[in-house]
Amino acid sequence: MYWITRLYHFILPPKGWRSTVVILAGIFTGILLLVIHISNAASYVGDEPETCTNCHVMYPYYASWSKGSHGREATCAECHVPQDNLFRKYYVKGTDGLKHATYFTFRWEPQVIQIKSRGTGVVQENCIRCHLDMVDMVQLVEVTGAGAKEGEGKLCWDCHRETPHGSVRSLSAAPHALVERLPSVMPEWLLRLAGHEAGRTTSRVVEYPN
Amino acid sequence: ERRSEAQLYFQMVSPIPEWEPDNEVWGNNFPRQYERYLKTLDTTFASKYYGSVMIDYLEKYPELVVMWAGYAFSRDYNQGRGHYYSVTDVWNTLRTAVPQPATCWTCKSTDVPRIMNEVGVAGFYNQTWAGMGPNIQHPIGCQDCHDPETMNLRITRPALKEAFARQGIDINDATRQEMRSLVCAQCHVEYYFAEDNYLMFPWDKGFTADAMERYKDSIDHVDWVHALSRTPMLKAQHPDYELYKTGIHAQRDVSCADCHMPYMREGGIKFTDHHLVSPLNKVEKSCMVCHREDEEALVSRVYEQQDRVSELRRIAEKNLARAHIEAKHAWEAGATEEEMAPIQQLIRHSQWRWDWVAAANAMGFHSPSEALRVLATSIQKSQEASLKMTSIFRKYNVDYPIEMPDLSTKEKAQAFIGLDMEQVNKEKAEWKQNVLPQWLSQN
Amino acid sequence: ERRSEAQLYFQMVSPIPEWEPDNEVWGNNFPRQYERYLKTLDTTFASKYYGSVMIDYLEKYPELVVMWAGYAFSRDYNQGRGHYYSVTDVWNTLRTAVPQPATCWTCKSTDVPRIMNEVGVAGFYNQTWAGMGPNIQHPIGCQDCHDPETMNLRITRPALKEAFARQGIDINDATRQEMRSLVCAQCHVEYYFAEDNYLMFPWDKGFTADAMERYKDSIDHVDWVHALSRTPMLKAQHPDYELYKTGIHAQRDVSCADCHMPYMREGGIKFTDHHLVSPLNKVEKSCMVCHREDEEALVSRVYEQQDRVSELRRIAEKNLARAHIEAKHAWEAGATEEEMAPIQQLIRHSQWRWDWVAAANAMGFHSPSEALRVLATSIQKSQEASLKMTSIFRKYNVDYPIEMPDLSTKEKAQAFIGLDMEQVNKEKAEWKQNVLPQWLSQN
Ligand code: HEC
Ligand code: HEC
Ligand code: HEC
Ligand code: HEC
Ligand code: HEC
Ligand code: HEC
Ligand code: HEC
Ligand code: HEC
Ligand code: HEC
Ligand code: HEC
Ligand code: HEC
Ligand code: HEC
Ligand code: HEC
Ligand code: HEC
Ligand SMILES: [Ca+2]
Ligand SMILES: [Ca+2]
Repeated sequence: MYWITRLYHFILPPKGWRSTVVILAGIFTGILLLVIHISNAASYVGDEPETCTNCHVMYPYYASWSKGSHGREATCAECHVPQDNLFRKYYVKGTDGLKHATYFTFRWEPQVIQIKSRGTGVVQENCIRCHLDMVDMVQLVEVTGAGAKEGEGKLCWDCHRETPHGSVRSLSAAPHALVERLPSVMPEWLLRLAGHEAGRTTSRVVEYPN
Repeated sequence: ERRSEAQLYFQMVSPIPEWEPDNEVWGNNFPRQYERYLKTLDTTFASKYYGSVMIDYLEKYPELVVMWAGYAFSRDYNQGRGHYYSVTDVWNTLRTAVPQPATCWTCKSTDVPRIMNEVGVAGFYNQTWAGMGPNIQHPIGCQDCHDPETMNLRITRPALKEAFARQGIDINDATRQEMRSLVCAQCHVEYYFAEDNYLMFPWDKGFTADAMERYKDSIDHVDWVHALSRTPMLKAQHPDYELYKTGIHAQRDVSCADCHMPYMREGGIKFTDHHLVSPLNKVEKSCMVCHREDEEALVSRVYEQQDRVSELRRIAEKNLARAHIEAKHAWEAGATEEEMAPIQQLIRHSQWRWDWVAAANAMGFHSPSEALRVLATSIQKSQEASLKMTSIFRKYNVDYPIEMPDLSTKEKAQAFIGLDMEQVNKEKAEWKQNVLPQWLSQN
Repeated sequence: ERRSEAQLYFQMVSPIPEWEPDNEVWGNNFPRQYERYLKTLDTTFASKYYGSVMIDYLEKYPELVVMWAGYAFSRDYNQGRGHYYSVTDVWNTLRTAVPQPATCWTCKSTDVPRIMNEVGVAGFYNQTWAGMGPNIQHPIGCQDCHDPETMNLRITRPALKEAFARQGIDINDATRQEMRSLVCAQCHVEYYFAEDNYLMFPWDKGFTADAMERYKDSIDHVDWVHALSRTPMLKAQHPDYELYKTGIHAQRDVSCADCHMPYMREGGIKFTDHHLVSPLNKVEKSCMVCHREDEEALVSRVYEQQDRVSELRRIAEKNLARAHIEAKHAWEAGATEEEMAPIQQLIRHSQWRWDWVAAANAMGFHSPSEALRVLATSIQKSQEASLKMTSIFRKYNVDYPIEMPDLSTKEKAQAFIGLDMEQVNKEKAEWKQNVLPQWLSQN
């Protein structure tokens, strides 16, 4: 009890400052909550791939994953989160989640997101976990994320370069910026009546009078 | 119509008139692209061999002065800068102190499509450079690559369309990915002036150095007669598109825009980076999208390839300067046209092949192995020319080896070929003081 | 622990003794690998330039005969076949009809480690080829690359270990991925015989053609003196590993085994394909795992690169044959050693550089741009030699150009350099009838 009182008095700011501190703390808590809210960090607790797409920066990865064979068989978390024990699972999930949320909120993300070394190790483990039967007989079974960095074997996706996100990857890898205008479905005579030059939109070349 | 939804994004603040040359007007509608476009004003970036800084090629490789004796390039030749400088640099270059046709402006300004629409294509080409001057006010920009109504990419320079048409290809059939290179191929290509200074691309027998050489031989094309070797020479100009076409990236459908105009994101909006510049200025956005190596590894691979090309390039230049000077001595000793003809043919082809790689930007990176192959054949041909000339020296009793002049600086080389640079510079200064201001006040 | 799981698989049906040369004994434990290994017997596959078929290089490129005048290679030189033929081909080649050291066997048989263990390394090298012959019974196989107890990869040829040690590198520190190339680098490398025929790799100044050239010059190494040009020559032999090291695949950590021994699948089990052969024989397993292009696109890119290298290679060969023949005439006209020395130096370096690319397998594919660069410098040097010789012909009043003999076939070329092939073939036939059967009956 004594120690609790001591602690209470220790953190308690000096008299004149109390209201300021309370207000500041309130602001910070508010910002924190806002950040958590905006980033939907809470959804990280689950395993649904859809939660990853809370952030539009994850769209290209979601898109590439969902179109491949793993899109039917393996969720994001099954690759990107440790599956060997619960403690590690939630530790990695938690720290990664907070980091991503922070980066996202402050727009720190680079154009080309690259997996970090811890993440590499986790994914490699998971590839082997699922495909153990297949790689059992070759040295691949011993390759780890850290080992591969030192040249101790190649990572699975050094060869399987398109698995699962494809080899062309960036935040803009699935661009919808410019959608080409398709030829009009309206009959040409109608367009002409309306004052449009027929076929105009498909021409790629300017014609000059000569 | 449901489709119009897709166009929502392009609802313009203020519609852009057809033929609008002013980039600012376009920029009102597309501030992101315009802002990045304005970055081409920046001349600070420098890589190992390129960048946006000015590089005086004649200073860097003085042999070029000898190789271009009798041609305006021996006065002045610089590494290109950003699109924003396209008109300024044409004003500045000493190459425009000799009479040039209006065709020179074709690849330099957004005013060109407008004027071509007014006076016709041939009508544009057959004017003079100086006569057209006052009409050219805007540097390269939106109008050159875009349809103002839809913002679709489109070809505004007829030479490209015509070159494809001669091969039976309708450029309207180009895919969208192809268009992302073809808009560049309007300008970043080898060209020549045909009758009445009509702009032509020499692709009728194919895109390679060898095929274009055959084509130019077949029409007896001559860009100038060399002042020392009296060879009917060819000049190659920036065959960027053609060399790129032989490389692995083109084969894998990577376009110019993929590397030089990568997508970028600002907030939730993706757009094309209109800061056209060396990709080594933005490796992360450009190369790393496809290559998961770190920046250092990627840049060092580029330099490694460029170093190889540079090594051969320098050999070729030394060979060629020597061959021209030897030929001069051969003529002076009394060699006949008949004796010199096969030698001149070798020099012509050798220099063409060297130029085909040297004039192309990127020091061969766009297709390292083709660049090296072509340079190697250039080396072989110029040495074969020197070899043949030894028989002439023997016959006419000229001491061999021929003593070479000091070509260690641009000035020495220009003095050697008898260029009065003081005069040339003076004329340019006068022109800038007297004529240029009038052009500028026209608009 | 996962490790032990992995090792479970390696519980051998019958343990393999240390130094076991017989592949069948290993094969009892590892039927999948052994079965595929036996496929190296197949000689049907042919690609554009390589494959497992026999290709008579002298027939294909008759200039080589002249380039190797005075050296056993001018008698016989074939494109390599599968590992299974390594011993047979050494028996067959006409190059072993001249006296050779036991060192020749080093890269040909699983018996080598066993014998080296018995008589020591130097003790092995300083015997004769013929003396060692009866002990060599098994072709290249498991023993050469594997530890029989753990099946880990290991280096069995001391020359590789020693070459790295001289650079201060302990090959025991090699990573797993490196080992997947280093086992090949035991044999697929440039080598030379030092004192007492000790096998050495000339890497002390670096791995490139230029660096090895400097190294060999520095120790005044001479493989043979050319019979026509009297040049102290260098022979390059299969610098596969060294050329590969300069290429993009090595830079991206792709190993020899990744392409030549890709994984294959049998049901749910993955294992390493021990059918060592051109990857063009299995593009789908080899290249296509990393490159998602169709087979045709990949193969055509390989051929495109090879065609470029082949073009320069042929130019270099014609230059070199000419230079040797010209030098012969120069000597005959009375040229002095002093006059010829700089010319010989150019010929020596030119041929070394040509050979460095030509002797390496894959026609440059392992590193196209380095191959092309090196060939281009070869071209430059041989032509520079010819150029210098014109002064000699002039001085000694020899007609120029020198008339070239007909080198259109291997036979004509061999006749030109004065090789009595009938005699050589007869001797070989006799040896095969009289000596070889004794060797075979020893085991
Ligand atoms: C709050 C927005 C957001 C959400 C939700 C999100 N991400 Fe991310 N993610 C980011 C940002 C921003 C980065 C870039 C961070 C960096 O470069 O370090 C990133 C990077 C990554 C990386 C590579 C960097 C590393 O640490 O290895 C992986 C893998 C990843 N995310 C997986 C996921 C998965 C799986 C989910 C769903 C469980 C997910 N992300 C949900 C924003 C998010
Ligand atoms: C089959 C396993 C697997 C699944 C399922 C998977 N990923 Fe990945 N992910 C990988 C691998 C492997 C990499 C590393 C790629 C590299 O470094 O080239 C990666 C990398 C990433 C990165 C970093 C970008 C990069 O290129 O390094 C992000 C972000 C990411 N994944 C998000 C996701 C999201 C979101 C999902 C689900 C929608 C998902 N992943 C599902 C295997 C997987
Ligand atoms: C959760 C389990 C799981 C994980 C983790 C996993 N896989 Fe798979 N993988 C599968 C299943 C199931 C299939 C079969 C899918 C099918 O046949 O459609 C498959 C198919 C494949 C295939 C063949 C089809 C293709 O898409 O190319 C490859 C290659 C592959 N996986 C590699 C990897 C790699 C590399 C990783 C790690 C980056 C990985 N896998 C992680 C379950 C997994
Ligand atoms: C694979 C990527 C890639 C592609 C595709 C590509 N380039 Fe390049 N380009 C480069 C690199 C790398 C350089 C060298 C930059 C340096 O050395 O600073 C370069 C240099 C240039 C330069 C000189 C830049 C400067 O700084 O002066 C020009 C001009 C150029 N390229 C035009 C083109 C055109 C036109 C195309 C298409 C026909 C094209 N490029 C296609 C990567 C590419
Ligand atoms: C209308 C003609 C034209 C078009 C179209 C054009 N260029 Fe250029 N480009 C030029 C000219 C002219 C210069 C040199 C300007 C100068 O030096 O004054 C140049 C310079 C460049 C440079 C050098 C920039 C620097 O910083 O040194 C790059 C890179 C480049 N262009 C790439 C491209 C690409 C990629 C495209 C197509 C997407 C393209 N260009 C389209 C005419 C054009
Ligand atoms: C087919 C298009 C085209 C035509 C026609 C053309 N140029 Fe260019 N010009 C370019 C491109 C592309 C560049 C930038 C690339 C480079 O510098 O290699 C350039 C660069 C330049 C530069 C800046 C770099 C330097 O060389 O100093 C000048 C000046 C120039 N051109 C002048 C001229 C003149 C004068 C003519 C007429 C004789 C002309 N151009 C005709 C396309 C063209
Ligand atoms: C040298 C050629 C070139 C010039 C000059 C140019 N653009 Fe572009 N622009 C492109 C290319 C290439 C694309 C990509 C089109 C595609 O992917 O289909 C593009 C795309 C666009 C888009 C579509 C959205 C996007 O970002 O992808 C807009 C809007 C645009 N440009 C505006 C402009 C404006 C405004 C200017 C003048 C300031 C301009 N452009 C000058 C080549 C050019
Ligand atoms: C849109 C995708 C894409 C972009 C952007 C791209 N590349 Fe590539 N690159 C490829 C492909 C595809 C290959 C062929 C090899 C393969 O299939 O993996 C390749 C091959 C290469 C090679 C091997 C060829 C050689 O010459 O050794 C290098 C190096 C390289 N790229 C560097 C770069 C650099 C530097 C940039 C940026 C300036 C770049 N790439 C941009 C897709 C791309
Ligand atoms: C990127 C894939 C790749 C790598 C890595 C590679 N090679 Fe090759 N190799 C090839 C190709 C492709 C050929 C040409 C085959 C042909 O033309 O049929 C070839 C040809 C060969 C040949 C001649 C094959 C024949 O049919 O006669 C030999 C021997 C060889 N390589 C050895 C090696 C060695 C040793 C290494 C490592 C030091 C290596 N290779 C690394 C792809 C590779
Ligand atoms: C003990 C020496 C030795 C080792 C170790 C060795 N090779 Fe060879 N290799 C040879 C010899 C000798 C030949 C030619 C045999 C002949 O032609 O009789 C050869 C031939 C080949 C061929 C041509 C096959 C064909 O069908 O034409 C290939 C491919 C090859 N080796 C690749 C490799 C690779 C990859 C490795 C390593 C994984 C390797 N070799 C290790 C000595 C060796
Ligand atoms: C350092 C290892 C090494 C040494 C030492 C070596 N070889 Fe080889 N040999 C090879 C390799 C690797 C190949 C296959 C690659 C090739 O043919 O280029 C080969 C191929 C051969 C071939 C088949 C192809 C042909 O050239 O006809 C013969 C025969 C041969 N060697 C004979 C010899 C003789 C004789 C000697 C001694 C003078 C010798 N080897 C010394 C490694 C070696
Ligand atoms: C020219 C070198 C070479 C020869 C000869 C060779 N191997 Fe291998 N072997 C390898 C390489 C490389 C690996 C892959 C090892 C790794 O990735 O760590 C391998 C792997 C193996 C493995 C591990 C499982 C697998 O498939 O990856 C076994 C078992 C094996 N070899 C058995 C044999 C047998 C049996 C022979 C004789 C018939 C043999 N090897 C001959 C180079 C060789
Ligand atoms: C050195 C290259 C390499 C590495 C590293 C590699 N693989 Fe593979 N993998 C291959 C090749 C080659 C095949 C195709 C074999 C065949 O089809 O015969 C393959 C096939 C597979 C398949 C079957 C694919 C199908 O289409 O059905 C799976 C699953 C797989 N690998 C998983 C993995 C996993 C998991 C790892 C990492 C532990 C891994 N691979 C590492 C080269 C590699
Ligand atoms: C283990 C993976 C792997 C294997 C197996 C592989 N490559 Fe590559 N390849 C690469 C990488 C990595 C690059 C460098 C470009 C990049 O980063 O994408 C490359 C580059 C290339 C290039 C571009 C360089 C050039 O010279 O133009 C070609 C072509 C190529 N590979 C062909 C092949 C062929 C053919 C094979 C099979 C004989 C093969 N590759 C096997 C990974 C591989
Ligand atoms: Ca520039
Ligand atoms: Ca072979």
